[in-house]
Amino acid sequence: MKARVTVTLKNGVLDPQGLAIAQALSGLGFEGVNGARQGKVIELDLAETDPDAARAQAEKMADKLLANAVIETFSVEIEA
Amino acid sequence: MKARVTVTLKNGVLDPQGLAIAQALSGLGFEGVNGARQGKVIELDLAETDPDAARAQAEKMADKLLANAVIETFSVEIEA
Amino acid sequence: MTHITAAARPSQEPAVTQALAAEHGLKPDEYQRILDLIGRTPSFTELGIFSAMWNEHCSYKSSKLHLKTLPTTGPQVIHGPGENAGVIGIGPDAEGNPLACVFKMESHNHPSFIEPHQGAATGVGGILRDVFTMGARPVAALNALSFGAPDNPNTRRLLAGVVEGIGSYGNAFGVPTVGGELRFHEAYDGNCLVNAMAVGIARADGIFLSAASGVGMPVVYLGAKTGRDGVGGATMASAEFGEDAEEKRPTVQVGDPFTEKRLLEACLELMASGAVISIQDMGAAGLTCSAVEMGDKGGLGVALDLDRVPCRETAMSAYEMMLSESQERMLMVLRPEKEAEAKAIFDKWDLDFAIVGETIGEDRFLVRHGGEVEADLPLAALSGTAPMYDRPHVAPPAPPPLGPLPMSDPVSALLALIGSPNYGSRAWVWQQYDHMVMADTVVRPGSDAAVVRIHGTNRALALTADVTPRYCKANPVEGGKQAVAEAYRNLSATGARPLAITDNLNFGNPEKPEIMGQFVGCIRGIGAAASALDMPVTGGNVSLYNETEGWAILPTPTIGAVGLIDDLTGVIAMAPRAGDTLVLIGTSSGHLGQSALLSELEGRAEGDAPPVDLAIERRHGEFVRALAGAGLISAAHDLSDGGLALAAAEMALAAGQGIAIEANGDLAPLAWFFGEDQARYLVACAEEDAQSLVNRALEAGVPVRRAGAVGGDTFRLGAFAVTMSDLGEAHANALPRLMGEV
Amino acid sequence: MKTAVIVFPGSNCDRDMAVALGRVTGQPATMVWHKDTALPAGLDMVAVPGGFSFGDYLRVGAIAAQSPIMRAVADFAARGGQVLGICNGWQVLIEAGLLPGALMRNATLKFVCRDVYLTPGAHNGPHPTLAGLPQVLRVPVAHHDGCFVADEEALDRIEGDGRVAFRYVDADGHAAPGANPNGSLRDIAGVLSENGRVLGMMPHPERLADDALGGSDGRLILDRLLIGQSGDATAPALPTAAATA
Ligand SMILES: Nc1ncnc2c1ncn2[C@@H]1O[C@H](COP(=O)(O)OP(=O)(O)O)[C@@H](O)[C@H]1O
Ligand SMILES: [Mg+2]
Repeated sequence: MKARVTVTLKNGVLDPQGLAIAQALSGLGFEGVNGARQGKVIELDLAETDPDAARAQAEKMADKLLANAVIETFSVEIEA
Repeated sequence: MKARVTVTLKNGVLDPQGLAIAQALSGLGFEGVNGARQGKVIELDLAETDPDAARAQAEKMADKLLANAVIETFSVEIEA
Repeated sequence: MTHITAAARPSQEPAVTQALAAEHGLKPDEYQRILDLIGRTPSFTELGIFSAMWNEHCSYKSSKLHLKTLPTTGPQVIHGPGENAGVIGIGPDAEGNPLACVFKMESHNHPSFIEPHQGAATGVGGILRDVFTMGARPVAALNALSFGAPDNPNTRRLLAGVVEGIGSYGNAFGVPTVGGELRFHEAYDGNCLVNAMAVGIARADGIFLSAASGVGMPVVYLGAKTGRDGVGGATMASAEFGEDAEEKRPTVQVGDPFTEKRLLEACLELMASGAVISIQDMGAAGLTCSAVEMGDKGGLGVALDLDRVPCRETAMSAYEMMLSESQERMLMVLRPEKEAEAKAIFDKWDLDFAIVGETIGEDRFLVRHGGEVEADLPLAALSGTAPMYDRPHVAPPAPPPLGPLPMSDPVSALLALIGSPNYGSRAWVWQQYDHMVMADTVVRPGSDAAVVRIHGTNRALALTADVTPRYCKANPVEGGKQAVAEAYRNLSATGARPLAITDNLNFGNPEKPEIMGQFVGCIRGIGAAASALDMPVTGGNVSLYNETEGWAILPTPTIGAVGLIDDLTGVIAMAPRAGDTLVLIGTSSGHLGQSALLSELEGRAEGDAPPVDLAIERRHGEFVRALAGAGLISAAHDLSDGGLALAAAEMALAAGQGIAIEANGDLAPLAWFFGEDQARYLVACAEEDAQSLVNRALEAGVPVRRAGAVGGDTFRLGAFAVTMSDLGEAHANALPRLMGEV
Repeated sequence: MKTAVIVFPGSNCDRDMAVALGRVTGQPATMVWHKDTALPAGLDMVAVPGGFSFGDYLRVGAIAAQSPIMRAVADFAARGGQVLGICNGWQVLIEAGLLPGALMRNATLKFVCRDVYLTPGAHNGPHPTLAGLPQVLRVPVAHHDGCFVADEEALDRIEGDGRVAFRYVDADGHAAPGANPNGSLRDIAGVLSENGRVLGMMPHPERLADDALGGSDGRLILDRLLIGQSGDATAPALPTAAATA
């Protein structure tokens, strides 16, 4: 079972990479980019076959390691 | 309009971060982690209000800057 | 011999034909050579093995004949070319044990052009492995970079990616990147050059080689798992780029410095345990080249069982495993009684450790996979009968004659030069490299040679990388000499005794007689200089076919050099003190042919390259070292691109002090300030020592002349002046401006 | 004086730190492997060195912070033991919850290796742990993720408690554009725990602790932390309060 954990910076946390991306996009001539934020996504290949159990497992992993609660939030999706 | 570009490594391209994450999860006592791959997600805040146009714009940005076509692929989602 | 039958081949593998051989880069006569050698049609895997072993990158078929002419011996040389890296003696450690310096330079040009970050990163990884495979801990890295014209649309992206990639790998691995070169020229528009050099230190009695010994010894696979990375990469490195380069793109290799760092520590522990008979890193055409080399050097055969190779991907074929260029892997022949101990070390570092074969008594390379024999070839012949060519070569045409001098005053010319991407400060580059990790960096980048202390001693290595491709194009022999001579000068200017060099020969398509002529000429020059200056060539690398649609790079034989400083108190930096007198060592004729002045200001490549008199180079180098040893000079800098003006400006900037250089009534101002006559140094001494310096020069038969003085906040060339802050700004902003940061 | 240096896979300033500590204390530092569960007894300081523990993968310091040894380091800190985290070591201590805030990618997005100038302390003078140091110290940085961030409230608290260990300044000791190499908020280069016993900083004192390398301001910092603690009357007494963020 695949779980996808998306980790993004909390609002208000400085995101130099996002700023640079927005700037670079404007520099390339793309108009109307009000902002950009960069986060990460971790795709887990889990042995667990029950979707709910897999989700619970992935959430635990995110809590413990994949995201830093001080600056980040996360969400989990389970793929069939 | 918000667009979310998810950039992941192409299949077969070595993902050292993913390997280290999978190992670390096992080390923390999580069982049944067959593998992990790490990618990035870029959330764009676009002035464009038409979903199709926003998608087209985000795809162009991904093509041009956000993803490295040699080793990465991307997908775009538009959020309401 | 087990014969391979067509029926045994998995059905999806293509039939082996001459056309398929051609797709593997094998010429018709080369394919015929294979048929003659084994007396049958090779299997697909065997064809892959031949293509890997016989391509330019592994076989040196176009270059071998000429490389053989280089001087490679000397009392300092412990291992010359032929091993993973050269090895020279550098005196004892604190306990009196003899130490050795292990060093080499290698190119990763094509991969860096395709994916600059990963290409450069894996180039660094590869050369570091070459050094630690031999039992040395890497202590320094350098890199010589060439990119297209500053305004070429690819240049910024390539520069940014390459520098980031080099930094990402070296910084995480934990080796200080202390020096290198960076140039821009339109000839590199379609082919950038990324030459990476690594320098390590080992106990001289603890060097590990690749030659296997003993029959029935386990062959062990170490490090990262095998994926389909770069399958066909070695073949690509030897093919000219063309319109279809896009389609030829193989899977790009991604570097993993974290694994490499663990591999380093695990290998050094393993070597200390006494478990290693021989060891070889897996570089281009990984498993194939490393296994063949270990067997060949040991006069043994090798049998591999691919079922035991740790794989990262599923359903990998024998062909893919044999040609994979996955990084961070090693092959080792193990003392069988040490297996448990060896495995424990690799377990500790969470790295793969698998016995994948054994040495055999017959001359045979036997590869099994899934119960089938996938390859069964005579091992020694794989490298022993590789083709070797004496390619036709002609001396390249002479450059156009030197035209009139530019219309410019010397200070405006200097500002144009020092504010250009080619001659501005390189700090933008080396600040992205950790150049201080290991806490032994005595002279940081930005000077002549970098100086790295030999850990735990009061001695140091001096390191530099140099070449002037403009000269090599105009006059390959003099250009080849000059590259070595400039390296010699950079070392001497820090007070170091030059010891040896590694060369990285980057050229265009050797099948063209003019290109081959450049190659042959440069090698002649390098050989002559290496002999005359006692800097034997201990190893190197050849990169040919750096050409895109007929547009070849400038001939670029990068010379990496190592020198020794016997006492740290004798290190000479580039920054003089206020009040010092500047003395110019060497003769100035105002040679402006192929000068930086002409090429940078007006894009003119006119006139002959400056001639190099090797006896004079040696005499002047020895003189500067003697001055340093006698404590007579406070600073020294060699003169190269941009001549006296640029050298003086760099010294002024290093010191944060103004300098006034006197005019010379015998030469036109631009010729005096910007001429590039060789064998020259600018040294600084206290005013009261100037006379004794001149007396020593007279005795040594070295021409010297007072050139100027240090102090104040103005930089002067004769009657023309600029403030130090304007000079500093032009210098500092050159690369940031190119990158759009200021 | 007994010191220990933690070694993670990917640490690469562990030897440099051990050499510098050895020079200060006259005794070799003990190297402690990350899979160990206990520290040697009787330590005066534990150093978490710079480098790229676990390749900096996932998030700098995150994987190392979960290593078995970090539990022992946290216990040691809770007993008032002195802990020094340099560069990646600071990142690890933050991820382990021993110091506040977060270290993000440099504002330039580029790795930066160069000398910087530091001044000890917040506006109201140095923290007692760092008292007696010169007003301006020259120490190198080498990092990709050294931009210190925390929310305004946390920053105010850290400053108000006098827990800013060092600030980036120019050679004359003043805040200046270009002095801060990474965009750290309020030019913060290092932070102390509440009890002043856990110090995290981006610059590498162990790299300029030797005149042969062109400077020894780093040595002053290590001297102050180690020797100042027993010999110097101005040093804080060993507190018993837990060293928490
Ligand atoms: N790619 C690079 N990486 C690291 N250091 C570099 C690089 N390019 C140039 N440098 C450093 O910048 C300084 C000036 O380089 P260069 O102009 O080539 O010197 P020189 O003319 O004395 O050989 C040297 O210290 C050199 O090592
Ligand atoms: Mg030079």
